[in-house]
Amino acid sequence: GGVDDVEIALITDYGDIDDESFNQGTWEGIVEYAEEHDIAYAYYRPSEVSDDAYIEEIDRAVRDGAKIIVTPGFLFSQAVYTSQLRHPHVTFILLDAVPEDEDEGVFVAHNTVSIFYDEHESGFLAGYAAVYDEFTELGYMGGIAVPAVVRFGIGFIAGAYYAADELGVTIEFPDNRYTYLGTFNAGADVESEAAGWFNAGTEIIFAAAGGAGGSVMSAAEDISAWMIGVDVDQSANSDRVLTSAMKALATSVQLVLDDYYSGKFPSGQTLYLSATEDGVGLPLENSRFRNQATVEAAYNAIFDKIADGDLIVPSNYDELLDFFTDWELGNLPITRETVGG
Amino acid sequence: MNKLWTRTLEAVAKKPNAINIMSSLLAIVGGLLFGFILMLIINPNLAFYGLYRITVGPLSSMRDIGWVLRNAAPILLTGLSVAFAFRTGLFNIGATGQLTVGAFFALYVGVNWTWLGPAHLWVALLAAMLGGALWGAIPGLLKAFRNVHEVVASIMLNYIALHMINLMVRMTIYHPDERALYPASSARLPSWGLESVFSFPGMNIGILIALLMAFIIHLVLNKTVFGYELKSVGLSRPAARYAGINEKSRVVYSMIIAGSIAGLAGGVMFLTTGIPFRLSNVLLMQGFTGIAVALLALSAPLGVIFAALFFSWITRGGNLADRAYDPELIEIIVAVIIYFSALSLFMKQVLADFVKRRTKEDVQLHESQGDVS
Amino acid sequence: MEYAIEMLDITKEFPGIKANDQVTLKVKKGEIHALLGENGAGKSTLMSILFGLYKADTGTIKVNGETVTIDNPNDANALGIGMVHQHFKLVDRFTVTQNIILGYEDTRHGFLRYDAANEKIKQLSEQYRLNVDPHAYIEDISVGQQQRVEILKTLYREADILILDEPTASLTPQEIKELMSIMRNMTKEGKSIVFITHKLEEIRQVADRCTILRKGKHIDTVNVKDTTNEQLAEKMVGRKVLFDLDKKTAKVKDAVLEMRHASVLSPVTKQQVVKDVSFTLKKGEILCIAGIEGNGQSELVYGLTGMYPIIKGNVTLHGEDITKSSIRKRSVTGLSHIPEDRHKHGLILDFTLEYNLIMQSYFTEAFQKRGFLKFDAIREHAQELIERFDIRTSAGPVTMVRSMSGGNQQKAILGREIERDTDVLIAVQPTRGLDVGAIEYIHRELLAQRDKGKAVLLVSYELDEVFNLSDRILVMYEGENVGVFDPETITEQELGLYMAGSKRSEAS
Amino acid sequence: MSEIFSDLSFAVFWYAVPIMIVLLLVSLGGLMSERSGVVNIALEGIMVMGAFTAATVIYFLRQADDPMGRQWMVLIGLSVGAISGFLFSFFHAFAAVRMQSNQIISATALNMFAPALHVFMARTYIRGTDSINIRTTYRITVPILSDLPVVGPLFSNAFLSTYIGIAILIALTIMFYKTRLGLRLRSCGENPHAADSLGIDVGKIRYIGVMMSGLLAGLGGAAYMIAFDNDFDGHVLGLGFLALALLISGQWKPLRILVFAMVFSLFYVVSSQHGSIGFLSSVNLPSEVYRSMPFIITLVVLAFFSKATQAPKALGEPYDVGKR
Ligand SMILES: Nc1ncnc2c1ncn2[C@@H]1O[C@H](COP(=O)(O)OP(=O)(O)OP(=O)(O)O)[C@@H](O)[C@H]1O
Ligand SMILES: Nc1ncnc2c1ncn2[C@@H]1O[C@H](COP(=O)(O)OP(=O)(O)OP(=O)(O)O)[C@@H](O)[C@H]1O
Ligand SMILES: [Mg+2]
Ligand SMILES: [Mg+2]
Repeated sequence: GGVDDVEIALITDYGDIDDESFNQGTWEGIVEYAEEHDIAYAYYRPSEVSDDAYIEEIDRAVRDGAKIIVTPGFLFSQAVYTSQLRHPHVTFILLDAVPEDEDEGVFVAHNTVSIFYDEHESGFLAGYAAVYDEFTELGYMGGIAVPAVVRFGIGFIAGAYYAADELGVTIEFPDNRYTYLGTFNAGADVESEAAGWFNAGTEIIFAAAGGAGGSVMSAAEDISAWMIGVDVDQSANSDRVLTSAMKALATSVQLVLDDYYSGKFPSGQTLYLSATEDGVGLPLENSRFRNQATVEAAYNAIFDKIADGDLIVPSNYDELLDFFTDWELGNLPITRETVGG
Repeated sequence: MNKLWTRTLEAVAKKPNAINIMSSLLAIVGGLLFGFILMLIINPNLAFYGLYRITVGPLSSMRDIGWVLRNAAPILLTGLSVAFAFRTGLFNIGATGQLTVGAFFALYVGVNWTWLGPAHLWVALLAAMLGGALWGAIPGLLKAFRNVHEVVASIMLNYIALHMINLMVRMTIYHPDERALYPASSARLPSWGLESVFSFPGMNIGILIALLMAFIIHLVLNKTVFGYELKSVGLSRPAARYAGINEKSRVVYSMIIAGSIAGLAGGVMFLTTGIPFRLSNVLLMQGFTGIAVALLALSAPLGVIFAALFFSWITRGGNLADRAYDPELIEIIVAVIIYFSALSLFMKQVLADFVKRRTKEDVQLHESQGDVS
Repeated sequence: MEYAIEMLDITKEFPGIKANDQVTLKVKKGEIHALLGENGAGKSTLMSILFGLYKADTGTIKVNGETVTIDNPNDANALGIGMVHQHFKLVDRFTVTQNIILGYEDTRHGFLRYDAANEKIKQLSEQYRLNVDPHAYIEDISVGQQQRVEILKTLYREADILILDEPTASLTPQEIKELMSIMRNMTKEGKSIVFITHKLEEIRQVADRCTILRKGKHIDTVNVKDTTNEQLAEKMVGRKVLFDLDKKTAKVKDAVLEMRHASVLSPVTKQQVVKDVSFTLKKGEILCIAGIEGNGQSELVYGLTGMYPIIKGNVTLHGEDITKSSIRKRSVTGLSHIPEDRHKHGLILDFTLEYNLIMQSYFTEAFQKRGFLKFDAIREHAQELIERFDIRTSAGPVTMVRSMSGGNQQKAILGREIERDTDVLIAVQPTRGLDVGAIEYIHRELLAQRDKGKAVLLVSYELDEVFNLSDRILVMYEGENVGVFDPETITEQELGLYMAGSKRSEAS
Repeated sequence: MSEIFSDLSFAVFWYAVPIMIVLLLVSLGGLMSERSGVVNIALEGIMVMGAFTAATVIYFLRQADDPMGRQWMVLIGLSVGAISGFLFSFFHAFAAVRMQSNQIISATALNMFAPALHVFMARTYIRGTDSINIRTTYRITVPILSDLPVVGPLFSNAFLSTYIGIAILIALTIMFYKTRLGLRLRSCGENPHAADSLGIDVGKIRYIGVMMSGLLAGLGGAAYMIAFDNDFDGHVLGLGFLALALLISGQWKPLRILVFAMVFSLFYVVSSQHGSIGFLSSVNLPSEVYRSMPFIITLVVLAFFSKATQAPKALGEPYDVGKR
């Protein structure tokens, strides 16, 4: 069949490459890099969410000549585990997960690298910046309580209260302003829920909820409140996006691609990209802070602290509790049941 | 030759089923033709390749056939569920909800009750049916005793199932990857060697279970007293009542059975690994596909087998034609096929007329020959 | 002499049957022209063609001498032809007015003008003494009134040629009398009427001339005065019809079915429609429940058979109390039931004949083994009944019942119920809408059952049927038993008084 | 107390009303079709079609960087949605009326067709991806009216579709009960043989019924997309089926449908805003429970209040003259 060859392939877990999240970020990275070095690239949509379908799609990419296959999302752990062994001459970049088999356990083969991001740091920076931008009533809406989403939330809480303590202001971020929507899909119910919060005084919502974030955006627009995007820089989607808690999907993929083509592929490694590696952060240039200067200054300072390891951001509830006691942030108003994870 | 042709036509003309089947086939051909034209319009150079992939692709390797069979299993069951309900005068638009509940019951048992040993899988499957039955019973009871329209009840229950099962999964068998845990190995559908036959790891005995179910339902509907009663109620409630049939209880039973079949679909789908039961707020589409399957099969249990296989086959073809044409194109084509099959009455007329004409002509032909000799 | 209608050499073929074959019908201005024929003779078809519902394959139609084409009811209306259909064509959930104006509405600024319509309807219904309430909903009024609404439809459209297809089939004697006088009034106004009926007496009373059809063919057109009922019947059926059924004196034996002070509640109207009725049914007799339709007869039977609940009193069958038993229980204990509504209750129209013939017995050893149906037995059983009750079908046991003619559908039910050979046979309106041939047949069968020592409970609204068959007559009025009488001693007039409620006997 | 009131009034006027209007429009569509005797479970698909076309035109209009006022784009979007729904439903009408085919099959086909077409078109011709993004706020505040005492809230931060919807409800109800078309439409759903015998063209009336339902469902789909799904990806999350449910719950009567639409959307919104409505915000149930609340409540209501069904007597029967 007259279908042209491919060198770099992206496989989507589900949804499309415009999910304003994982697929999109990764895809943009690939496109930019490939165009630059003009390398053939394409993306594949599996027929269903199942290991078989993923494996098959990977096989197809290989058949089409793919040398590097990028698989964003934890749903791929089994599929990549299997494929890295079946295609030893193909390179796999697995984001947010490690190759793992039900029975055999974890194994990152020589032709694979898996990349994790310290979402909690990203969330922390978002909360910190928001409070420095004089937001005093905050809320968090996660999609579903998957580890990454939980880490975003925990970081966000920590950052917000940490900043409040620094500034000596009191903020409203109660238990019933932290929730998981139970979905990553946009919908009237999500928009309505967010609008409800805004109407009841919440000034800004951090939405780590994929497509559902779009509904929070709509609500923010309707009521001219603010929201914080996630994963990728979402400032373009709406002028109600204050900033975005990014994971440097694009850049990290590009880095690894670069390594690959310059023969320095981090074979068999598992990378944890944090502030230190510029793996997470906020897009200052595209942010809409009301007091840009102050926030930027504060942001850079705290960012370096985290990057240099002078400030350890909590990544689960226990650490969050300790974080509160260590820094004497008073008692944590948000319960373990609510945060979960 | 001509004679043979005529004789077959006559045979067809005599058998209404044959006419039905032929009209369904006609619909399929029409739909594919439409699709081909569409492909020509969109991208002429790939059209033939596309058509080839769609039609022949799914049969080109054992592996592909394996795919077709595996994905046919759940829609065969949901289709069966809908068809069964139709035959008893009920529209089971709630198959998707029943499927969801069935899936949860199956997974709950499959994950936790490992002590069951060899019985584990079968108990899990029964649990699936139980869950579906439960969810089917509610609209059945509501219809029989509070005369709530089953369509309304089912639609509402679809959403209730969707959300409540998400909650149940979160509280009981949650895996942090936004899904339910996979069942213990003792509760996974075995492949009885089918895996190697089709060289397809995802292959299992799900399709066999579905086929078995189809035959059972066929028997129940057409050979048993119970089936006779159900059909009576389906065709005329007052008459059934006059005949001393407790039509209320029959309505409930029939929804329970329909539900349990759809529930079983949930078990067959998810009692395996590699296919995550994901938390989502979108209804599982297998339930709705079931409606189309049932209708394409004119609600005949055995017909459902073929309808389901066809659906799975064409869908597979769509995925194979991917990168030449978007798989959505196939969904469009399938929709068109369904639409044409809706015109079956018309098709039948066409066929019948055609058959008549052909046979008439033939007769005349023979007569004239008779005159000559 | 001028004709209002001339239908010449009309032929109409349906798949598998010639419903009309070269039929000719000529109706004079201002006459009442009867159309007579067996079930399935093609009467309705012929009239449907005249009214533009069907299109004739061949033949010509003239109205007032002009050759016309009638493609749809509108054309018919335009030509002043109106039709009252055998099966009423009314919208139950509409008011009388809505039904009448439908398709012929008068609007102002796009809005319906009910007020004007109501007026015109009032005026018409006074002129012809139809007394119907324009505001009443069809589902709330009696069959007789519905009939008159159908007539009003045609009058409202100023039709001067009326087709009445079996208008009397479901009317009470009183209503029939009224209808006849209405028809006479209309002919006085110069209208012409085609009158389809199976009842020779009615023809004799109103019709001037009569055209007879048999199996789709025109047999004869006669002056009613110059012909006897026997002649008419013979022309129609094609053989002699014996009107006097040689009815032997009943050999009454012991009681089987007893009802004591029973009251029945209608789940539909939530009304107590049968009040404190008592009677005893003995073997070897035909007890006939007479009365004007709607006085609780149907509900009484529903109470007996268990389709409606009995809220007071009790019923015993063979001395066994069945007041609370299920429908199934009663039928197996010995009740057979020929229901009033053969399409709603009696048959499953989309089942085959053989399936319909086991409706009451599919669960017995005869037809099932360990829950599986015995198809051979079912087939044989069907063939037997088809033989014995000569049920005419196109495809034997596998005929879809829907496609069978009314008469044969009724025979199927009769056969099914009689063949069960129970002690009690309940028959409600068993001959409604059937031709004299079929009626004769059914009457004979009922008598035969009685002579075999069965107890027969017959509900009928037709006095001649009542007198021809019954050994005792129980009259119901407003849900109560107003007296039990001996047909030998009581006169029709006297019975009429009881039925009308103007007389009660203490004997009950 | 007053705070709770303001919370509620916010919930009602900002969200319950727009959602109600969408459901109402679509249910009324169903009404037109089913009262004329044709089952229409294609509402879902027709909604998608309406939303898809509306999104497309607005998307391209916006390419030209809001050449006109937003409400004009909305108006055009709604019209296009309505028209496309009207045309799309022709296929259902043709199959169900002209071809006398099973009315559920052709509807199912439409339901499968619309989302596929959306994704296909969106990917191949519009944006290269599943969804068409026209995100911005389309709410409107009518100058003077919004200051009125009681009805004020109805005119601030509302959607154009709200007023259109209300207008349609009134017009339709009158048409339905007071005009010739209404009478004929209903007669075809109750007893087509009667209608036919009175010279009414049953086929024509049913075509009108089905295609009007298409028009309304398309309009409803567009209204939904504009209000709540600015990044439209070819799904209306079963709203069409919900509307069908409301139609049946409302016993095929416009005003009862209105009542059910109100009740449902109220519970829908209140349960989604539980976190921010005074007294409720203290009750802390899992979000899934809140999400299923409106459906459970509706079901319970039905269980207690549904009596003998008022379904049109001839609903779902293809009309053929021959049948006796
Ligand atoms: N629409 C139809 N399709 C097929 N056959 C029909 C149709 N209508 C009537 N017939 C057949 O044509 C014949 C004449 O029917 P028709 O109703 O005219 O008889 P009829 O004289 O009115 O009988 P009855 O006294 O029972 O009303 C019957 O055999 C009937 O089965
Ligand atoms: N005979 C009449 N005179 C005056 N107005 C009438 C008449 N019949 C009906 N109407 C009016 O027509 C309108 C529709 O009445 P209709 O009885 O059809 O409503 P409905 O039966 O309640 O409708 P639905 O079937 O939805 O319940 C009502 O306003 C009613 O008042
Ligand atoms: Mg919006
Ligand atoms: Mg007739």
